[in-house]
Amino acid sequence: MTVESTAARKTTRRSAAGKTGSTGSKAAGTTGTRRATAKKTTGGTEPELVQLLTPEGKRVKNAEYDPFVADITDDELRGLYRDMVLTRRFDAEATSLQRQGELGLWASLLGQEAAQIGSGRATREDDYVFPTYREHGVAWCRGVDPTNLLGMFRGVNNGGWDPNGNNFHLYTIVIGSQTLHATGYAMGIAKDGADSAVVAYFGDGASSQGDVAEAFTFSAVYNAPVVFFCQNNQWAISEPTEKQTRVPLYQRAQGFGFPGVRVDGNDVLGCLAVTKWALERARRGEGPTLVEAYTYRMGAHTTSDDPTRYRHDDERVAWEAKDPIARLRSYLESETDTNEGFFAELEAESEALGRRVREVVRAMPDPDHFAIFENVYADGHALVDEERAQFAAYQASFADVDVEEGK
Amino acid sequence: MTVESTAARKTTRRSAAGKTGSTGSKAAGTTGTRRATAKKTTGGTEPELVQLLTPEGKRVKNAEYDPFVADITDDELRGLYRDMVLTRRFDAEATSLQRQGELGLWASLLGQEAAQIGSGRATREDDYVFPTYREHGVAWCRGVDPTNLLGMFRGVNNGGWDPNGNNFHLYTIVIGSQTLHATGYAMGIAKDGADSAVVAYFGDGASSQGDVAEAFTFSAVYNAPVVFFCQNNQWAISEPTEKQTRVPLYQRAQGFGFPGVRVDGNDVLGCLAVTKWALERARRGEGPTLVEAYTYRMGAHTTSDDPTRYRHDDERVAWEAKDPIARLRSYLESETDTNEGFFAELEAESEALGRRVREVVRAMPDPDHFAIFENVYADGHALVDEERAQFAAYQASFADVDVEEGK
Amino acid sequence: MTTQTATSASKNMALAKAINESLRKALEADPKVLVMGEDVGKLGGVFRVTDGLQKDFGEDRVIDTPLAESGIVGTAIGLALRGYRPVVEIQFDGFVFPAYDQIVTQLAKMHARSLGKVKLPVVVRIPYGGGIGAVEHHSESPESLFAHVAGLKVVSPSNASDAYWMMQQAIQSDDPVIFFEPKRRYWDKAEVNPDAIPGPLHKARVVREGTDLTLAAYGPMVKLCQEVADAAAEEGKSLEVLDLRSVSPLDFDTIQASVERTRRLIVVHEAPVFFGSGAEIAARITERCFYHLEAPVLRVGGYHAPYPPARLEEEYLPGLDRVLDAVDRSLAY
Amino acid sequence: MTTQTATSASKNMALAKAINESLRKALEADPKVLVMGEDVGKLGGVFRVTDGLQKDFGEDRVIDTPLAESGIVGTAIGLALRGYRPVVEIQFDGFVFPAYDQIVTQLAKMHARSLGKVKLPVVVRIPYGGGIGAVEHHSESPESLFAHVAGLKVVSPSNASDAYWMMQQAIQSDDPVIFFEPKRRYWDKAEVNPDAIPGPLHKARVVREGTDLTLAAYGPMVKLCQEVADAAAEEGKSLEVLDLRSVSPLDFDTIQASVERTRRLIVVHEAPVFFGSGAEIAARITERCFYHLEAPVLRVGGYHAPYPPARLEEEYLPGLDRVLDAVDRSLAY
Ligand SMILES: Cc1ncc(C[n+]2csc(CCOP(=O)(O)OP(=O)(O)O)c2C)c(N)n1
Ligand SMILES: Cc1ncc(C[n+]2csc(CCOP(=O)(O)OP(=O)(O)O)c2C)c(N)n1
Ligand SMILES: [Mg+2]
Ligand SMILES: [Mg+2]
Repeated sequence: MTVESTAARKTTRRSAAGKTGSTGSKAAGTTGTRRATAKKTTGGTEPELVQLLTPEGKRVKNAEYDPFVADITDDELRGLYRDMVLTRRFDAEATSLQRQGELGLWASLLGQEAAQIGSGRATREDDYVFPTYREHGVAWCRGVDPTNLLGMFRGVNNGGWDPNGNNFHLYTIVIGSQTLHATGYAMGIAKDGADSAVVAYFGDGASSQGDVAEAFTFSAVYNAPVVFFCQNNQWAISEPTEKQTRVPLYQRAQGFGFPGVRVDGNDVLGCLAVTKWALERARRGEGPTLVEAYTYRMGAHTTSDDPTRYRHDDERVAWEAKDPIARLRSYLESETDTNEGFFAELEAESEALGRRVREVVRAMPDPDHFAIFENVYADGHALVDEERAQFAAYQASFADVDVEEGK
Repeated sequence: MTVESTAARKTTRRSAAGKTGSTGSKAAGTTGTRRATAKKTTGGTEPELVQLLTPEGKRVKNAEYDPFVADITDDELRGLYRDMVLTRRFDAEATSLQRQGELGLWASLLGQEAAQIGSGRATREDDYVFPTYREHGVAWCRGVDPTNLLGMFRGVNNGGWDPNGNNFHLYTIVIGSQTLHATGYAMGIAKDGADSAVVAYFGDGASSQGDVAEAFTFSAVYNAPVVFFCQNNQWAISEPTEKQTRVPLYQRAQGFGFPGVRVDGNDVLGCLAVTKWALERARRGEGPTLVEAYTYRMGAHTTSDDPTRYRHDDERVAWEAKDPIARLRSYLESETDTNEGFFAELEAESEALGRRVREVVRAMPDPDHFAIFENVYADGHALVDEERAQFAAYQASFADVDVEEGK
Repeated sequence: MTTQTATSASKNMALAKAINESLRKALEADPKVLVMGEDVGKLGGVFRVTDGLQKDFGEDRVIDTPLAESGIVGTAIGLALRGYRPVVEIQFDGFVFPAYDQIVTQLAKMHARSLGKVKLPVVVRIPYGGGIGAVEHHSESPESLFAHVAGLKVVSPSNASDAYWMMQQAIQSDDPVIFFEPKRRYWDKAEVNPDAIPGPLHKARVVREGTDLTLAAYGPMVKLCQEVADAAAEEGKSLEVLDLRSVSPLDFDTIQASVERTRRLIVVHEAPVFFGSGAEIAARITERCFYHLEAPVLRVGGYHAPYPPARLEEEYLPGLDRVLDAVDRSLAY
Repeated sequence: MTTQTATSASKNMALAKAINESLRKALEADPKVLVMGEDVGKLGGVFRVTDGLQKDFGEDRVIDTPLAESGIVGTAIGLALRGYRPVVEIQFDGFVFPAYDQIVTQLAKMHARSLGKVKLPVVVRIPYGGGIGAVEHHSESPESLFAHVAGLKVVSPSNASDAYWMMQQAIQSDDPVIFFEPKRRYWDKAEVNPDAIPGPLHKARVVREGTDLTLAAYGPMVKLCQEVADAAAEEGKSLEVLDLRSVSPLDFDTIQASVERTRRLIVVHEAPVFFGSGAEIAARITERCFYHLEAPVLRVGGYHAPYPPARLEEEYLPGLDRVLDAVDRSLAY
């Protein structure tokens, strides 16, 4: 399986938009051949894809990005593997907790582990991350306790962790909005003279939002140290990426004056290298970068979704062959002295994680009723106080009744 | 004066953003050399500029765009000249009417006549135009009576013409919004199977609005027959274009999957040719195009603005040498048999237009008070009826008093 | 709000299905009608309201759009200028705000701006309200934010029959209509008679007659008010229930007529009380019925707080007990 | 609303200048304070409210932004997350809507969403209201659209001294504040004493005491109400005038106290009456003062119509005669 294999499916599907004949027309010129010299395997109009590890687990050389993973140790590779396995396990546990009624909803990251672990592990502690609602793997890398992610899906809160605890912002559901917050945060870093950087996650669907374009504009104009990390998982609920763009998304950046790169989003090493490269640019004061991680949403959009209504299963099957975890395992098994013990231990750790998640979720108490009125304002608000008091009196009236009725 | 002369000033000023070092970096690659083969005069990082008529009035050859003005007659050239002169005259008249208190505000197009007349004359009767608030020259080309443009600036209405009368939409003040209306209209044209096209005007400042990016996305995805015509007049009130982008604006299009071209916005022939090219692409079903007309706002943003607070006069002086009208006059005088009589007649016509505008404006009645309640809804609304009735009763109460007091 | 003629065409269907049928009828009747939005095509919308429409009317008329609400409404305006009648879907209440500028600044004002030359027959469908245990942004009731804006009409059906007919009328209207669909009633069934003659779109309906107090509501709260009236009846209190159906315009005449009889009014909505519909109704009805009211107009609605996480929504939303409590307070005057 | 201590520091200045001075003071006092917006730098804003600030504090703190309001507010949120206190300017009322989503969905809710972990001390300055003969979108009064949204505070000063102090307090507030500046009063002068001790930000002020009726207003309408009171006094009517100063929260206690004395209330604002502040005030004050009111609370404000062209604004806006007419109507009860 070659490089094309990861992108091949798209070429066919994109032909629908291609019927217009204008993409790659004379006037659109060199679009898509921006870094044509770097890779010969991607021919003609096929957009270039950075890939360091093939679906078969073969390491391919890449002059540009190899330096960013040059001194990675086997232990670190096993660490990435562990991250992906545990993230997937956590995700599966959450999905089944939803089925059991413990969660109201779950947005699975199945298939996107490499994009998230690769980019997440590229960040430094002082960097700041702005996720969408699906970055469970990035949260893991940032050290956010996975059970904290479940509160909002269980319906006990709208965001259950301190963003400043791990420099990992709350999940943002309204798509695209967080790219502006990330840009502003990065502007602040630059003002502070720090060399930290920011990663803003968003999806292929979100790329159409005006806010994302404005984030590109602001970050370019202020040269903000932000990496825009787009997980193109091919789908925005039921809409394929052709409904958002007729050229590869990474090319969007160029017209705003900063570079864009497409990386194999199922290649954890590639994602790590490209994100490191982009973060180092940011730290050096070279401004924003767009990384498009080309990956696939293996499962439903959320547990409320039924993908059989809009996509063929053979697509998913084809992508299974490019599984991010399987390919790193092949590599570990063939190129390192990782022994069975490692995998067995990890399996046990995985089981334990699943157990812990189940237990914590089931024990998660419902919030106190008065939480409705908490934190609406930092400095208080007379009306909130008034309504809280009325609510208390109203609640108390039932207590009275209960007492009267001898309950 | 060569091609560079029109763009030279920018190179220096843009260096502020250039300090970041990332524009044109290795990764950003071929940005700016998209059509490097077409013109050799623009060297290195200098963005390419289509120009058919130099500031000195010399006709330069351009293999790509000459065909679109190949059969233009001397009479037609004189027509373009006349359009520009009358538009400028109308504009000057409006400015002085504002000073005299007849208008509350005026947004002058001084300096942008070529961009507007060139693009405006490229449109066909069945095309549809969506202007900003400054497209007085385009309105002229579309056959809108110039005095109708003045109503909103006088404060007697918020839009004083029937958009469908000349396929010229109302002025849109909220910047960028109209690009989406234009895109939707163009989608409708495509649905109807017509071969008309749409031109959406916007400014360099407006290019930062999310709506413009969304218009690019929708038009590309639906392959809508729309030409985005950006008059980059270097300023958005007090902000130079560097506050909106760090690369030339025409390059924005590429990342959305359609071509962008920069044309000398003070060259009416260039603007005509490039817009015709773009419109023909649209008619052929090849989708959207972005045209950046590189021009200059010679006057204040509006009559409320004082540009001396934020820009040096030498900039304006430098641009005066590239005046769109002067260069066509040079050409007419040296390359055609346009005689003095033509210019003299035009001067008289110009005077007459000025007179008519003055007279019409001064005679423009204030709207009836009840106009407040008119056209709020097409099908009526109970509350509007109720408020209208109350208003009538209230007005009538004064009439009563007047009568009582014997007035 | 229909005049039921006894035909066999009458069908029992869920509210969501009624809207689906209504859209289908409109698409059939007028080739200019379009349906646009995120996931409205192949998926048929996240609530299946547009189920099967793309299959039957094609991608040219039932359009999956890019994920950009401002773009959806902005291009719908352009399509309307070209003579189309777009019905756009905003996937959830909380996602309408990226389109807010296009709605209040362009959609609402273009008719007036053009001195009546331009008409924008655009319907913006918004599934709204809570009670379905959803995550943030999926349970809001922003109708006030549209009703305050002149140029828009704002309606919300409470049952399948109204949903069917009001959608027909909204699409036929030459004004922009913000059509709030009570998502937690999507699955509630009622008789829909496609041969009926519907009453006016903006007229309120007396759902249940009563003598002691009037409950006024729209959308999802109408059913609750009926339940309240049932419960109150058991205690010997006779409550009148009004389904307002339209938030802009509000049918003050019908409310006034009712209050002149019952002398007491409670307005119930999910939206926060502060600056909510209840405020406008209370202010105007108090002015109109100053000498009739035996008690101040009371309001039961959301608190001045962001819509809470799902496990708290029952406390946040008006429920049977909270409305009954207000009834007691009103009757105590 | 200040406790004037007699110092020589007191200066007579225009409202716009007072805000300028206040911003200057905040920039001096706290290096985390930023000023952002379109044309706020070299130009000093289209109303010169930020005049000279960029020159003195540099481009890093007084920032000319790209022309994208959602971007301005969105990046201000990010800056606030980083510890900055941005004061952003929206150039005119009608241009706030592209930022509406970021304001109501993010700025307003992030504190609650984070269970109090995140604070967003962002001030959004909006020159608002009519009366200056401007073109469309430059004369609107959208305060209701923000007051309905929990998580935001909404204030509007009526005079230079309040403008100075309320801006200080808004910047110091850890909550987002929508700061509506009455643009037609920008040039009105008053004494500003930078040594005074300001009262609370959200407290209303009795501008003028009276016994027959209360006029409640904020921002540009306070001056009008004072003129109305003058005119009424000549006819022997004693009107009390309240400057509400804050629209969210509303200081109902002060209004109630006044109405319990005068027994009559008229609310005046430029914004359309329908779903306007007057509705909320009328509803709540009627509830609080049901047995005190001799007349229904009346409202004088804009009509349910887009803000009209300049030559009609005098008819559209509440003016002396229209308020006096309402006074007569109220007293006639
Ligand atoms: C502004 C807005 N509109 C609509 C939605 C509803 N919605 C939630 S996720 C989603 C699809 C997003 O697709 P994409 O950006 O590709 O991210 P993915 O879900 O694939 O990770 C939509 C339409 C939303 N959350 N926000
Ligand atoms: C959404 C919005 N924000 C702010 C303004 C105020 N404003 C009017 S024109 C203008 C500058 C626009 O610059 P540009 O797009 O370059 O057009 P130009 O005026 O130069 O023709 C601004 C900021 C507006 N009209 N709309
Ligand atoms: Mg996706
Ligand atoms: Mg400009």
